[in-house]
Amino acid sequence: MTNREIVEALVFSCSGVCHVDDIERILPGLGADEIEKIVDDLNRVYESTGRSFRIQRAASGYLFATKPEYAPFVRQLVSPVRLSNAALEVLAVIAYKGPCTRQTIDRIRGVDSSSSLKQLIRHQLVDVRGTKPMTYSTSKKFLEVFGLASLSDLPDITQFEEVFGDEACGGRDASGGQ
Amino acid sequence: MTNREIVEALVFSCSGVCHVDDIERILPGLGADEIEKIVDDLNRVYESTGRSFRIQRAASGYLFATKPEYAPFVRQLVSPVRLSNAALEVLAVIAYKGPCTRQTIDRIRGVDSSSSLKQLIRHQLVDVRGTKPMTYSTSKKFLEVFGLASLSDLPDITQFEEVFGDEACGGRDASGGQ
Amino acid sequence: MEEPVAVWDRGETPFVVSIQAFEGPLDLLLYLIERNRFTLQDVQVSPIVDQYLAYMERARRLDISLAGEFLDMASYLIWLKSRILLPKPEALQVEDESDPVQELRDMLVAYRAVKAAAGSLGARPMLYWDTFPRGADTDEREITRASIAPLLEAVAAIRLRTRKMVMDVMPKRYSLREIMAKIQSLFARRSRIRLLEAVEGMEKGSLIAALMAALEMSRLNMVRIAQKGLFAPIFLLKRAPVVHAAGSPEQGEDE
Repeated sequence: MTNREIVEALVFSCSGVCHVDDIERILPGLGADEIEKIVDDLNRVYESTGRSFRIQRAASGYLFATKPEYAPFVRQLVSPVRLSNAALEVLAVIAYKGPCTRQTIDRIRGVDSSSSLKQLIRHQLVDVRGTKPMTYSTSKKFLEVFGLASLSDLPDITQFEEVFGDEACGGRDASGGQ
Repeated sequence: MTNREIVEALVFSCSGVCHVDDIERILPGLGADEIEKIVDDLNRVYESTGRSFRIQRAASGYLFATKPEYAPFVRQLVSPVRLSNAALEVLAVIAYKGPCTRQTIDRIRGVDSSSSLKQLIRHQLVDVRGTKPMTYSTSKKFLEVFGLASLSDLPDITQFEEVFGDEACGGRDASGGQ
Repeated sequence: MEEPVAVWDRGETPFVVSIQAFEGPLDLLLYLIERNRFTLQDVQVSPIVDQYLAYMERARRLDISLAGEFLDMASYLIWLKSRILLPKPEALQVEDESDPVQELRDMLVAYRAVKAAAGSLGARPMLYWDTFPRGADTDEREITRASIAPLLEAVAAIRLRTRKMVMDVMPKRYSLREIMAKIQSLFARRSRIRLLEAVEGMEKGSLIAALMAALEMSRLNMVRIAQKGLFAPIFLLKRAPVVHAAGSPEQGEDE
């Protein structure tokens, strides 16, 4: 029995993300680099044998997922999650700005964001922290859903950062007419 | 895109059994016999390429499963706690209301909660105390799982009105926050 | 946002469509600025304000109910324009050093960045839309992510449901058995029906009864209930006789 087979079995049995930590715990001696190599190997096999799924990187581990071309069929079996533009905007504010209140999100977008927030919370893409005031942050599932290893994987974060700094978005409540 | 690839993608995305009915619905024109042939084909490919999983026949459909020889490894994976919405409701009542009886929970929810309670006790998220009457309270594991230091970290119910309040529940979802 | 460009020039009726195309007043302002070929750095405020107000006026004439934010922005813009046009009293000038045009510009710059970021997020392949993980069909929530949000939602769900129950006292009686039989007969030809198909007329009571029948059938493992999201149509999927496979054998019976 090879490590490759076992890694495949482990990732396969997780519905959702299989954490690298868990693989290392179950197969001591196998490092993160080797696991990555094994995953690449497996994906090559899937590609060459015409499998309709592959292993993708997700947050702190790996995840088996169907390839995009089969989505029209799978969507008929599994409730798909479609985000509105408004929800994507709210998600972008939270992802780039970090934990923030609803007031901050509303101010930056210039509109009420509660129904979008609710949608994002329902899909577990946004987490709530229960202090006063309540703040919202992106969840681990957000990383999984968008195929990111961490928030720093978001493209062009520096390009957005300058306008997201407190200078640019702070203190406009009074004059902002909202 | 072949039917074989699509069938593979469909069975793959089911957590349990993928019903033959569903496959027939999504791929009209494909009969049960053909589906069976496709599954046999796929299993032959898995066998010859050394995959650690295969598709099993189940009463009304098919299901993906890892091969038995990998069970000792797969068993070491900690399966994440998954709760139904009903169980989450019961948990929320106990967390907010404090130690309470099943009668109280049923009255607040307006439905019978016994099977959800069992599920929560099995996951050790709820402790049982007292005999007559039996009362239920959240456990230490509950705090761990939800990342709380104590129950007082739960947000005040009035606080999350901003997202889950009456207005937000009024169905303005489609327009996404306007 | 291409479509508003087209509809703006085509007269009033298609305009109805276009207002919905904007996420909010900032989005509309960005569109107007782009349409006038201004950059954010050298926006001429007056024409933009005039066009924004013209937009609001047309919407008002067409009796479109505008979100409050659009009207708030309109009054802000009127104030802004008056401040630009009127000579400022000396005293105020010294006291208030803020530049309202710069503030508006900052607001637009920040929002434009959010829009761009949202666009780039939306362009990524998304799990549960483009790709699906193993076992994507489960309805149960994974709670090992240290988030209390599912708990808060549960509280909201209880409140919503119990309030409804108090309100909808039904004088008419419905037979669950009858409705279940009706659902069964609908299943004779199809394996998937809309819940609404089992509803007699469109009375609320009948809808509730149908839902209860569906829940009972779900409890008996005769159907699977599927809904893509809050307020989306509810579907009933025919379920074959009980199977006990590796999946999730015990869903809460009291769902």
